[in-house]
Amino acid sequence: MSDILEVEAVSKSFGGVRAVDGVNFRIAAPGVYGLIGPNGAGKTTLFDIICGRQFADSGSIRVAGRRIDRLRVHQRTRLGLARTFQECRVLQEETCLDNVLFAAQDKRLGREMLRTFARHTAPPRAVMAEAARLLDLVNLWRSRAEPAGNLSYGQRRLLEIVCSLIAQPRLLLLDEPASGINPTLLNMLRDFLQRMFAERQIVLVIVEHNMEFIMSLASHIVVMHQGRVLEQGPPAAIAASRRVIEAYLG
Amino acid sequence: MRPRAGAVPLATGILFAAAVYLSPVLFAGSPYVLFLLTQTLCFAIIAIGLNLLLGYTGLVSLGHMGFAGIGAYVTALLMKYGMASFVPALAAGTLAAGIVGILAGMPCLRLRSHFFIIVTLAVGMMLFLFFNNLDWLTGGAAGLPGVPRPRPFDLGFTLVDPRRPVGFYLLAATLFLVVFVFQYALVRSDFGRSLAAIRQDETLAASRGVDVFAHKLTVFALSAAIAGLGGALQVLFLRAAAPQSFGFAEDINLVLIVIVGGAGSLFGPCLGALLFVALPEALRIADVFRMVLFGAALLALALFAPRGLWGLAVAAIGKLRFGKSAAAHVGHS
Amino acid sequence: MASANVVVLALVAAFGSVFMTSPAGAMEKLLDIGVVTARSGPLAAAGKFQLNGFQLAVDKLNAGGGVKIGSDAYQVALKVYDTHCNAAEGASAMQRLLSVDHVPVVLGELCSPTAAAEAAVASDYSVPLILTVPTAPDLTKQGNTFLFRVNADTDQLSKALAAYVGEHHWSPLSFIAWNNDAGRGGVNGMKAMLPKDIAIGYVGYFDVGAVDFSSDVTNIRKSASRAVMLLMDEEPGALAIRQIRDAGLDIQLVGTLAMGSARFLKRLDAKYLDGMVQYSAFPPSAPVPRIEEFAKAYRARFGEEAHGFAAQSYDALLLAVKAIQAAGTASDGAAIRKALSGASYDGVIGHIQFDGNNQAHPPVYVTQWCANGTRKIDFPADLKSSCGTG
Amino acid sequence: MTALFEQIVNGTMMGAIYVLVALGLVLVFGVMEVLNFAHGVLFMTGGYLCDVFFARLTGNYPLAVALTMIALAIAGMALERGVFRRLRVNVPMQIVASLGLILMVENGAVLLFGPSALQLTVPTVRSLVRLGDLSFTVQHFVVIAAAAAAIVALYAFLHRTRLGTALRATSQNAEAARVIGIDANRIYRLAFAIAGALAGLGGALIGPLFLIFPQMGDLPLLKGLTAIVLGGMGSIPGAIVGGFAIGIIEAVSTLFITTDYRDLMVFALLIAILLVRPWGLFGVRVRGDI
Repeated sequence: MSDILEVEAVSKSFGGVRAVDGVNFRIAAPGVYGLIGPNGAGKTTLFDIICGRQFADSGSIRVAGRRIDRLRVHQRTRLGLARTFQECRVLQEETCLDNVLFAAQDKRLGREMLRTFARHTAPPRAVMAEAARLLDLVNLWRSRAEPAGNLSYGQRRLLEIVCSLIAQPRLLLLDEPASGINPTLLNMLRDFLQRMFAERQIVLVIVEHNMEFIMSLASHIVVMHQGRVLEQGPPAAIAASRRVIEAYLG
Repeated sequence: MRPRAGAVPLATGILFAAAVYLSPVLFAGSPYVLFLLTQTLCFAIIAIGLNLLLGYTGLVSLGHMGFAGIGAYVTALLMKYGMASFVPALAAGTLAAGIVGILAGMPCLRLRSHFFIIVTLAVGMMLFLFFNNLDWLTGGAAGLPGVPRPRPFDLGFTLVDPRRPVGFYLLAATLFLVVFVFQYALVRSDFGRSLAAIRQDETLAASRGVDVFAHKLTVFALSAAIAGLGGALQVLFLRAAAPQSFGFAEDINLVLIVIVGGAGSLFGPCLGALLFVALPEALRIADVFRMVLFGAALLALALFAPRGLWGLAVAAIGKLRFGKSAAAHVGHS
Repeated sequence: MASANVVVLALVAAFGSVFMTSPAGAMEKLLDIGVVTARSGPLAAAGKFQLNGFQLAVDKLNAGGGVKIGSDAYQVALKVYDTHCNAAEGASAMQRLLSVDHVPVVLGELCSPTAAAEAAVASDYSVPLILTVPTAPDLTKQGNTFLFRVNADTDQLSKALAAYVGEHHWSPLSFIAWNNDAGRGGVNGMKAMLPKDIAIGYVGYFDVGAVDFSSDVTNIRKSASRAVMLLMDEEPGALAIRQIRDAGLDIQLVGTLAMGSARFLKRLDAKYLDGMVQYSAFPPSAPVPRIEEFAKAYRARFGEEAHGFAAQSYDALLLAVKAIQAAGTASDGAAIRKALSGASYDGVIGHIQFDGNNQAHPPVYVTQWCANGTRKIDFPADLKSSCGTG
Repeated sequence: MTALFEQIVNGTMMGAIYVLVALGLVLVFGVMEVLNFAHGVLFMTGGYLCDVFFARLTGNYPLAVALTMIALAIAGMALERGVFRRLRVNVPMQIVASLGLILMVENGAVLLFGPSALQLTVPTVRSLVRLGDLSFTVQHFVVIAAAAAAIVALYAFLHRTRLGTALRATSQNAEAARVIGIDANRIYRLAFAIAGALAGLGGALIGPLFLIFPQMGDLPLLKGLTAIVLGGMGSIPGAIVGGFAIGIIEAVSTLFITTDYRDLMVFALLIAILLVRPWGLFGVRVRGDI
């Protein structure tokens, strides 16, 4: 049985600066993983490389044993890799519900074209029910007919995460989910993520600056510094690590 | 249950189809109006083609009359030299435009927004050069006279003769309605949703699993093919092909038809086509001063009616009938 | 979306009401003649000459008490529509002239592809369309019996000039031509007519609106051509000649009818033009009484030298009216068509008689510029004259 | 060889004009992601204004050119304020607005100056430079020199002044520029002013050499657009290299292919290059653009 996510010797330079410098780590079991590090540690670049927004100069990335580092974004998604964006992206013109249903839709071109002139184009009942349940969990069901662009920033965040989860990914990467969210919504977010993890037993990788949030959520933390993995382990060990503290202070 | 963006009630659909089909009866006494309406339908088909791309996918192509020209010239040449009858010739023209669309789309679609606009403009001008310069094939700049109209169709109960004004109108109306329904089905389908996602946020669409390039290429080809169909119909209607009908000025005209009419709405491009066929007729003796005013009107429209005239008209009437809240709602349809 | 219903209905009604109305009112005793031309865009200048010709003919008819058809007397009026040289707009203008204005005959047009679309409509309504400017030879070879052309097509125009070039052995011969129907047709016509021993040096096409001829100049120099033919209008023509001479290229210039005019001289010094030859369907200062008379009338009315397009259009209108009178009807297009095809008419541009394709064969001239800024006729030989008469 | 030399001179001259147009387009695009398709009418207005200032008012060509540039800088600022600032996010309506402007200004020029082209004769067009068999007008070299001076001045401005640096900063990262307190609207206005002045310079230089007419800006606009795509949208060195490259390539290519396919040559080259480098010759690969 191969690991769910395997990052091996990944490097990426920008004009001579090594943003990511031979990073290795493996995620073998389901769990909530935190990826942290001071500004400029290379977290975002690594995140982008895993999601396919940038290509690594060298190294390999495997999901469930399959190499994905040369695949395009949508191909990675179809292999069960989902993500959210730091800047929070939803389809602003569509309603909340349509956002979720779109995320659940089978987007293979041939299938889409075949369905275009089919008699029944409504989404399957199970998808509809799951969409309703998830939206309700984050308190968005009452805003389902509202265009996503009208929601508050925090609500859009929650919607984005619901959209990512409805496609049943095996690996969900969240890019700073806690940033810009008020404390009430933050608690809701934490509860929601914990509940989803309990239900689905998938891998959640969270890049985060909010230490309190990540430490309370993650079971395992990876710390990056100057493009390398500095330390990894359970939250308590990380919090006690001298090297980590030095990196943040230095 | 699922709220459908831009759903058209059956009543509106039937009313629209009836209005299209009954125009020959309504304007029986005025072949001139029927002639203009036929021209409108030809343009509306091309505009619907562009609307799929520009309105629903958010890709502004400035070279679409080139694809219309491919359809037009392929069909016209096949018919003029008796190499194919109407239906295969029209199919060949449509298909050829679609294929050229794929070939042109492959390099163009690697580029985004403004880059894409400029490169499609270049493609349109390159296609025009072929229409204008290949004297031995297309008749060159002097045009291709003597393109025949299709032969009569026997429908069992009646004979439709496209060589007569009413007959051609009915042919054009049928093709127009087919294309309109195609547009309707496409934009409401899952494929249409993926296109809408691409228009709103390409990066997000890709991360939701949409193969952005393949989707764009498909809609580009469909859009070019529909434009080709409209171009073919137009040339058969006029019975002569002229390169200038597919040149840069017409490209601009087409983009205006779609945007001014209301890009991304079902009826907007049809309204635009009606307006842009009617307007030059109303201003038949357009002096320079009126062109200045027309320019000012376009500028005002760009600044104050971001969703085009269709959006403006529907919002205004909605406001009259239902008060303010309805008008606000219509904005998202 | 219910409001969409209202919009759809309102549009149908509005569209219908705008275009159903034909101009009503007292129209008795007025003979409307349809005219299609370009009044805006790059061909507006050519359209002006064409319209001037029609206007002059109408003035002449009305000054003489109008036209008698059968027992009724009519005043003649023009119904002019701008086609912008656009095939679709040309066709719809024709449609309007024939089904709303009900004119007995339509005249004019500048662009060949537009004329092709208009000719089809003319045939639908069995009303003659008489072209006075477009030159594509194919136009009158489509078997459309309602399409007539009074002016010479490019093959006819090129014939005399091609022979002239052969006689002087200007080989190799180069071309700079508009990349439109007039330019491309002109080059093809000349190529077909030139004697075998004349080599083609270089052929350059440019888009309407282009102003830089440096590439053409370089290529002509490279091809060691002895002459260059300019197939374009006055404006680019003057520019091209200026650039050819400024680049130090000493070469025989050959031009079209637009370049044998006083207007053309005004754009350039006489030294630039000295020795240039051009074909012409209408040399405005020729010592031919009918031309002299027309040139005088034209100058009196419009204050400038007469133009070939005007002369061709003037003749076409008078010929059309004559055919209407001969047919004795201002409503039966087929009868007028018949009268036209049998007509034999001596106009300003010469004798007009239509062949089996309804194409006329007016005389064509070759004129040459003199050093003092006047012109002389060089062809046909019987009109050969001295400077100041071309 | 003579032909090649002659075409390189001619190509450099036209290329210089394309560069002036392309620079204006790229400056504006760089800071506000707006493509002004009506840029050609600024160029055309430059030609007409130069005629007014030279033939009807001052009789001094350099002064007329300078006045033209000032007038068009003001016109550019007005365009920015009145039209394009409001259309930053709506690309289709940028096109509609541009077309409206084109119709208004081109037809307005016909109303004011009549339908036939103006011929503006300045001393440098009258005098010729002989080089062996060849001969060029002095204006050819004036065009090249003036464009070169404008490019140098622009570089000095962008790299040596605070305002220029602010403009570059906005172009590279609008968000960061806003954070450090650069007033974006002021930068937009500045970009449009420079773009207007450069377009006016182009029109005032080329007008006397050829003709001044309503559509005189169309072709330079088209080539300027091609140049900025070729060079990389948003890249100033790209616009310069792209402009000169297009001028020289289209001039030299006519030695091998007929002129009616000249544009085909340029556009095919453009598409070929974009297939290899979709971000243009000098453009920067944007994050996520793969």
